[in-house]
Amino acid sequence: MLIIDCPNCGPRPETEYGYGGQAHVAYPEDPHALTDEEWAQYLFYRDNPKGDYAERWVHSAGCRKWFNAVRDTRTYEISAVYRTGETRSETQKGA
Amino acid sequence: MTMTAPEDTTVEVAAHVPPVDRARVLALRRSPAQGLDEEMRRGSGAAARLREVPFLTQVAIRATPGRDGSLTETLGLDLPTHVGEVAGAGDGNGLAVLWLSPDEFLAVGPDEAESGVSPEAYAGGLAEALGSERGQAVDVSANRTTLELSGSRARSVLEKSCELDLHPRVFPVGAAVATLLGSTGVILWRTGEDTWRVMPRASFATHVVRWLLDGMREYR
Amino acid sequence: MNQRELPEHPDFLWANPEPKRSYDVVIVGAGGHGLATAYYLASKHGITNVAVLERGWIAGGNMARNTTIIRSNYLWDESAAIYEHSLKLWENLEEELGYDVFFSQRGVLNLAHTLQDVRDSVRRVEANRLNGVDAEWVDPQQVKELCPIINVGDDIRYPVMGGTYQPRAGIAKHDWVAWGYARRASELGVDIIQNCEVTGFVIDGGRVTGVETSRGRINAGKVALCAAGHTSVLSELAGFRVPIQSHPLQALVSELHEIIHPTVVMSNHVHVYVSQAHKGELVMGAGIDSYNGYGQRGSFHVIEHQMSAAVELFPAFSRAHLLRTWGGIVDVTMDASPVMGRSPVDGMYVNCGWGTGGFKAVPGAGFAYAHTIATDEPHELNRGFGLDRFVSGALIDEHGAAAVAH
Amino acid sequence: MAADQTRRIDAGGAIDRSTPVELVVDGTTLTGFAGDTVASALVANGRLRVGDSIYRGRPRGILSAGVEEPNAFVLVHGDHDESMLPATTLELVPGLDVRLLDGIGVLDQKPDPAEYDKMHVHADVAVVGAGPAGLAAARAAAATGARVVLLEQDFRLGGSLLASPAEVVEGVPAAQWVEQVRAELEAAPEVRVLIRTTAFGSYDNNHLIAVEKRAEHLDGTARDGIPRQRIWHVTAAQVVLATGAFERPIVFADNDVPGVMLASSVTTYVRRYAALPGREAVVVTTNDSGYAAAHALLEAGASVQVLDARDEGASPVVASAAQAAGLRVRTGCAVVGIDGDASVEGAWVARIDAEGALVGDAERVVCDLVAVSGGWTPNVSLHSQRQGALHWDDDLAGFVPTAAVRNQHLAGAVRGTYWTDGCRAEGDAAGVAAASAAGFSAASRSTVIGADAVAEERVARAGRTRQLWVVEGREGGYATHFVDLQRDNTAADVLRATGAGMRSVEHVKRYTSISTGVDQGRIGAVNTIGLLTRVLSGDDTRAIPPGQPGQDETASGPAAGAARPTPGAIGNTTFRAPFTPVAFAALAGRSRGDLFDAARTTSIHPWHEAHGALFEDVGQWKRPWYYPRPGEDIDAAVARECRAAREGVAFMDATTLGKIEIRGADAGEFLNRLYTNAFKKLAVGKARYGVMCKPDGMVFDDGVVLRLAEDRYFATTTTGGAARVLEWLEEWSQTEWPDLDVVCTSVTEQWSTIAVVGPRSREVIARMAPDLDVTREGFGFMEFRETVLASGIPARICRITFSGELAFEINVPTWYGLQVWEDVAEAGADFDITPYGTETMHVLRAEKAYPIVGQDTDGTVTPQDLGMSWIVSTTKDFVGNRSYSRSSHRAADRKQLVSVLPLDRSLRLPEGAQLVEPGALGDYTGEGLPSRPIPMLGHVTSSYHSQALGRSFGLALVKAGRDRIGQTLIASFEGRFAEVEVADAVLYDKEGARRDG
Ligand SMILES: Cc1cc2nc3c(=O)[nH]c(=O)nc-3n(C[C@H](O)[C@H](O)[C@H](O)COP(=O)(O)OP(=O)(O)OC[C@H]3O[C@@H](n4cnc5c(N)ncnc54)[C@H](O)[C@@H]3O)c2cc1C
Ligand SMILES: NC(=O)c1ccc[n+]([C@@H]2O[C@H](COP(=O)([O-])OP(=O)(O)OC[C@H]3O[C@@H](n4cnc5c(N)ncnc54)[C@H](O)[C@@H]3O)[C@@H](O)[C@H]2O)c1
Ligand SMILES: Cc1cc2nc3c(=O)[nH]c(=O)nc-3n(C[C@H](O)[C@H](O)[C@H](O)COP(=O)(O)O)c2cc1C
Ligand SMILES: [Zn+2]
Repeated sequence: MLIIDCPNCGPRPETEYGYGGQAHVAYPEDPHALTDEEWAQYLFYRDNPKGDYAERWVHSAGCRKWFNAVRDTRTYEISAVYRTGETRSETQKGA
Repeated sequence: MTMTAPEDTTVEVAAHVPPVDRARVLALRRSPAQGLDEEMRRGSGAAARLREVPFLTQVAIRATPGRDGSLTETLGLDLPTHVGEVAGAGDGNGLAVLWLSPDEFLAVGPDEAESGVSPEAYAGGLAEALGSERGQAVDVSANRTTLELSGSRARSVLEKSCELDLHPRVFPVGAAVATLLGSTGVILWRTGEDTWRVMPRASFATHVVRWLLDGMREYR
Repeated sequence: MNQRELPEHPDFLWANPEPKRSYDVVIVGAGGHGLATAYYLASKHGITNVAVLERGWIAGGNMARNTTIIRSNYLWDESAAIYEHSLKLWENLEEELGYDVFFSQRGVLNLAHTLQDVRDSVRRVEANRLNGVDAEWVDPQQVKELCPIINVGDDIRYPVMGGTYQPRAGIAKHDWVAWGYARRASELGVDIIQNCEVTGFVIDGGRVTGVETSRGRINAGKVALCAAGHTSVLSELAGFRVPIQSHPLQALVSELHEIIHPTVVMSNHVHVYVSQAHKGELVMGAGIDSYNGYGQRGSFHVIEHQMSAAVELFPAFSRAHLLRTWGGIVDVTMDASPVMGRSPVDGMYVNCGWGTGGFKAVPGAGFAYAHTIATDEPHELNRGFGLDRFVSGALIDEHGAAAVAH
Repeated sequence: MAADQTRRIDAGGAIDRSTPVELVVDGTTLTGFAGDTVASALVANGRLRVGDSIYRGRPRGILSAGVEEPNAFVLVHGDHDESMLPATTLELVPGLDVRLLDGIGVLDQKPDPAEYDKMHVHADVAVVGAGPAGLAAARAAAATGARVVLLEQDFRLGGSLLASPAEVVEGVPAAQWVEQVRAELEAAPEVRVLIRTTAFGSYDNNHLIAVEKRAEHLDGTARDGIPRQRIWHVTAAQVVLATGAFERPIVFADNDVPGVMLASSVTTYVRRYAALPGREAVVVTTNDSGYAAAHALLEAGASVQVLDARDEGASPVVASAAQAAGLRVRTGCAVVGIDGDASVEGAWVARIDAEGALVGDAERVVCDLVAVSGGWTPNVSLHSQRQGALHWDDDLAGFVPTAAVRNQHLAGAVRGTYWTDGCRAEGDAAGVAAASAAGFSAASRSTVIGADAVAEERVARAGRTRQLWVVEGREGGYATHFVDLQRDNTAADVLRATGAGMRSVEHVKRYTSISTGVDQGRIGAVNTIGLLTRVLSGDDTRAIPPGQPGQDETASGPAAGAARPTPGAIGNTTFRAPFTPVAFAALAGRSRGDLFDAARTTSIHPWHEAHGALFEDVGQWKRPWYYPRPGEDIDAAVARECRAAREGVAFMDATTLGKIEIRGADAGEFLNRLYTNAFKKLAVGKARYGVMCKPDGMVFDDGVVLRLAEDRYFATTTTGGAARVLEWLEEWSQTEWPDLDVVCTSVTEQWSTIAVVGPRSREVIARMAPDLDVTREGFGFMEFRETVLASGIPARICRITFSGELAFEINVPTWYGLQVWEDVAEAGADFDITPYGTETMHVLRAEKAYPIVGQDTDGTVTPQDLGMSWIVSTTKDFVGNRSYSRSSHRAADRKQLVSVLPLDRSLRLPEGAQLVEPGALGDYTGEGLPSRPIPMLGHVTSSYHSQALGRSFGLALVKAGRDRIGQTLIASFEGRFAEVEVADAVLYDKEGARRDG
């Protein structure tokens, strides 16, 4: 059970959240300007690192806000949470 | 604190129906847990009691604090600013505004039958007060119902399926949060030392009542 | 074999040689897929100068962790073809490997609990039959006959409305399948190198020529990835991406009980996957955790949910005991279908994305992958599973329609 | 009274001699006392033998007195039989009726009447284990005012102290000390002491999961409302693990004969339960702890001799105590074999060399009990579940935690501290440290010894353990040298595994099945690992794959050049939850039966129930499926309902549709981006149907959107899609387009929606809403009006149709839903208004080819595939649009939605039937399976009998379907084939003439 520190609501159990995969994958400015390969990258390809991963969560059962977290995919430890639109360093806690 | 009708609201509904008729109309409402009254009475005991507090006026507010037009003025309350905070009547006796997210709030006030203010009119007034600011005020009075769980073991009953820390150090009287009770989303509001409001959405009311009653049986 | 007999293993399984400097083919990952690929390279293509490099102990990844369900009743033609080919290989595997892998064709039941489940199930059954895959729609009474311990009553939240049944489907003993392949591969000259982690690739002019490992550099004519949940990490090292995400998937067992569960039952809606292994333990798959993870462990609420589902459908499991839980790292693609074929690097091949269901594919995937590696061309069986489908949009979407995992 | 308790010691023990308790074992009634376990009652009655071993059928005896028991499993008869419970942990309660098992359980097929529940609590400090270390830790933490939870699996506090009640702790006898601490804890307001509660799982963020036995000990049967067991979820800021250590046996020939027992368990039986396992005992030990058993036995009147495998014998204090007590001790000796089959009759004793091989001849010693101690294994399960590191300690001969996991503390025997005062002191220190880390400052007790100081003393105080992994037998071979008693695995099996090429301890586990039983290797794992160190040579070990991750460095490969690996290099197999087995039902908690999953109901549900509706599960909703009248089957009921809708008037509860209010200056722009069609220019007061796609272009949801005001829209979603769509809107607005002025609120349950459908619906609506102009001209299609019903209830009425008929939807706040429904029924009574359910809704919409997302689509279908190119804007971009230019979307053979008409007009195809070209079947008759795959063109997504058309029909997704209109295809189902004609998707009222009435 992950306990995730919602930037708005504080620590809550994982069951209150929805997972949104990799963070900072912006919707392309103009999808039509992309090649099929580039569009496929946007649609289907995400990083999948073993280690720190900046990912998106939504606090579905609480404030319903999306936010980002940096989590180590080996230890599952979360080293930072920050609001959508913020960059990681602004609110990063710990190391 | 009582809820007052926002002034200068011209809501069709209020205008349309004469007050005396309105009482007759209000009598036509059926609350989501109404059919479970008897079950709740039977399932209640000294240490844990459950009842429905039906028909509270509820308005869903989306607004950015500080940029809400005359919304707070109209409300007569400042919007709460952090998780758990309830502005106004933390004990539920009067108008209260619950924090749901940095830009989402729930105003809860008395039943129209008590206040004389129709929820539609009230929500309409708030929407108007918001003006052109980003946000929303929507009547959601029927969207959720309010269950009141009280008694010395009320907290234990909740702890059976609520994963939050309900210790008074962490969850004081007058605090409210949106969370899960089992797998059902609810707003949980501590209105007294041993009194809690559990607000599920209307379609979940039967389930939540049965779920709570099941958890109460050992304290009967 | 009787529940109260201990298994007989061959006296010798595989050798533990020191790695050579160079191989024709280096396979990365000694799970079921890696070992089967090595075996088919050697046995079907005569390529025996092969090493299978394993960072830990062989078959210690998902191969050690899966609920061993084997079936071929997939919806789409491409899937049905490869899984059915695999099932046919399973049917001859014990003979081929000379190893009793406890392949038990006890049938697999996929239950339906809603009208939409019923539609999807019938659709799959009809598609399966035309694809030559044995499949039947069974009504609740027949469900009860196939598995008397299922609660088919109306008094549950999601009553059983019927199910699909594949009689030839079943289970096998996971470890022994891997060891059976390892043993034959080892006999045919394949080097199985454990405790040897691939940490990089030697790429020369767009072509792979070797791998860096925790036991030194090993040159290779061709490199075939078979690293399941770790594939992204490796492909990243080789400079390309694969469209997979690695998630924890958990499973659990009870202690041993006298046999009461004759088949395999899967219910996507209520969320139970259960069989009773030959020793007598109930083997169950739990849900996949939503987040990415390489921890070989998942969240406990997933197990709790699994338990309530199990007790709901199988009242007799009420006081079976959870004995052990564990997690694997499954490699999930967007369309719940695998990726197999050439990679963007010459001489390098990928086989991944089997997600929650690649155990059953071990023989078939090994067979097709060996062909792909040996001939540098996809086999008919894996032609549709290349990376190009993500560009063209011709996905083989197995969750939308079939809605069953494992 | 205790006449039959032949082995009950006259005095002492933590049993209540005034409360005899009967116990039925395999049909025979025995007597024990309150305070006994089933096992101690058996011992007190002179019965050590339990069920036979699982595979080899060898007689087995009680080996231990705790959760590590590998042999003594029972089935407890009751309301619901429960199997595989260790007799050693089963508290003796009145009415217990047990059957001894042979290592395998039997599942009861009756329903389990007992109840189970869960509790979630938070603590500043959670302490696991209530031995001297745990009690001291809890006491120290409690004194700071911290919220403390103490979890102890036993039904008594005290841990190992229960077996040494006279030992002095803080100046008082242990039993008294435990009482004092208990009283202190109970008096503290923020402390919760849970006995009979096993912490079985340790998860991230200090989330402990425990199971409490709550009711079964009361009188065996469950009381109404009192859960039999409870799962505790404890989230703690700090955790103290004080879980003690397990003793392990010694591997010698026939070491499984009943009467061979762990030495510390012998002590426990004698001192805690006043039960004497044997009168003539041999104690064989590799460490000091065996001596305690010898003293206990001696004091209880048994004859004892001690075989100390160490040449040097015990540490001085222990040795002199032995001498003082007159114990016979032989050093450098061990038991090398047992005489007797079903019980120990004698032990073969010999000198052994450094390898554990016999030196000289063995001597037969008559005895009925062999107490064994092969050393101790810290109980690190919970520590290891959190990937806590371990290292091999050569002196203690055990895997010992290297450092506690973050926010955790270790105290006592779990750290390899094997003397009481050290344990107590460590506990004290850990309690203080934990509380202060949780923010509670504490004045520590005067007696606290620094934990580091304790560490240094560890070996000095408890003595050295000899690493004796296997004792050679008098004959060659290891076929009866049991390593894992439960799995019936011997040293010979381990050797076979290494002989087969196995090098990893994980492979040895899986080849042999050692450590996979209920005790999870508590008895056998370390001896197996030790044995591997004996048999693997330096050559072999280069290939040793690592054992448990998180172990010390040496675990990932043996030191170069070492002739033999150390146990640390081989490592442990992985520790996993649960620590001890937990009943499935306990984990299910209250999520069973009706409470398994919430059933969502509309405000009108009571009416549906009262009117005989059958329900369909749609997501969590219960929706009326159809309303059969007496004697009607589904077909007859649906035909009647359809007729009413097409010819008269019918009504349906459409409350379950998702509803979202959307507001903002950019609301129109926002919707434009998410729906395939445009909403910006929709006029206020009007409604428009819309489709949403995922970025891959596949249909995701659909619904009607109303424009309430310039800046307000009201969107409806599918029943199953409500939550998904709201999250989708939020996701895009929050993460991609935060600059758009738009917000959304779910109002799904604010509104009850009643669809009134059919040519006579206008008349019903006119009666319902007298203020409303319902004329064709006055209230156009796809418009809506706010009004007040005759009842005075405010309503929003839309003219929308999902059937093609003239239809209205009345929306009222849900608390009026039932009233308005009843009013509609009354208003329509003259027209024989008929309620209809989802089945009829499906037929009506299918006749018009309105697709159902999820039924006619499956995540691979685009709006174009559905024949709805008209809804895909070409003038604005939207999510999904980019995907349509990919090659697979331009393919000529994409599947398209068409209708299929069976040539046999009465044949209703099963939904899911596949479609093939005529001639594709070859010689396949439907019997068995085709010899090669038959290419499929598509499948039937929806299929009904149309009352209106007087025939059956279906919708189907067919490759190049629209080009095939007019063609005949073959539908394949249930081994049968039927010809169908492909037709335009819309079959009924193509011109749309009926929608305006
Ligand atoms: C809980 C669970 C239940 C499942 N149930 C089923 C089921 O019922 N039926 C079914 O068909 N499938 C099931 N699966 C899926 C199935 O187990 C996998 O799809 C399949 O095992 C994957 O192929 P593999 O055996 O080759 O993978 P693995 O066994 O995971 O093999 C990959 C190997 O690569 C090694 N490796 C990784 N990185 C490196 C490196 N850098 N260098 C060297 N070696 C490396 C790993 O150590 C590992 O041994 C289940 C999976 C899980 C986790
Ligand atoms: N060599 C020796 O002589 C030797 C060896 C080991 C221990 N000992 C003695 O044993 C005592 C050890 O004290 P201690 O406090 O460390 O341990 P302990 O054995 O006294 O207490 C541990 C307690 O933890 C409980 N426990 C273990 N796992 C649990 C779980 N998961 N959930 C709930 N409860 C759990 C046990 O039931 C037990 O009561 C000392 O008195 C020491 O002298 C001596
Ligand atoms: C089909 C199957 C059956 C299993 N049966 C048992 C069992 O009876 N007892 C047991 O302790 N573990 C059993 N396991 C689990 C393994 O002990 C182990 O947890 C699993 O291989 C994952 O490895 P790990 O836990 O060491 O990471 C079984 C695993 C599988 C896949
Ligand atoms: Zn939040």
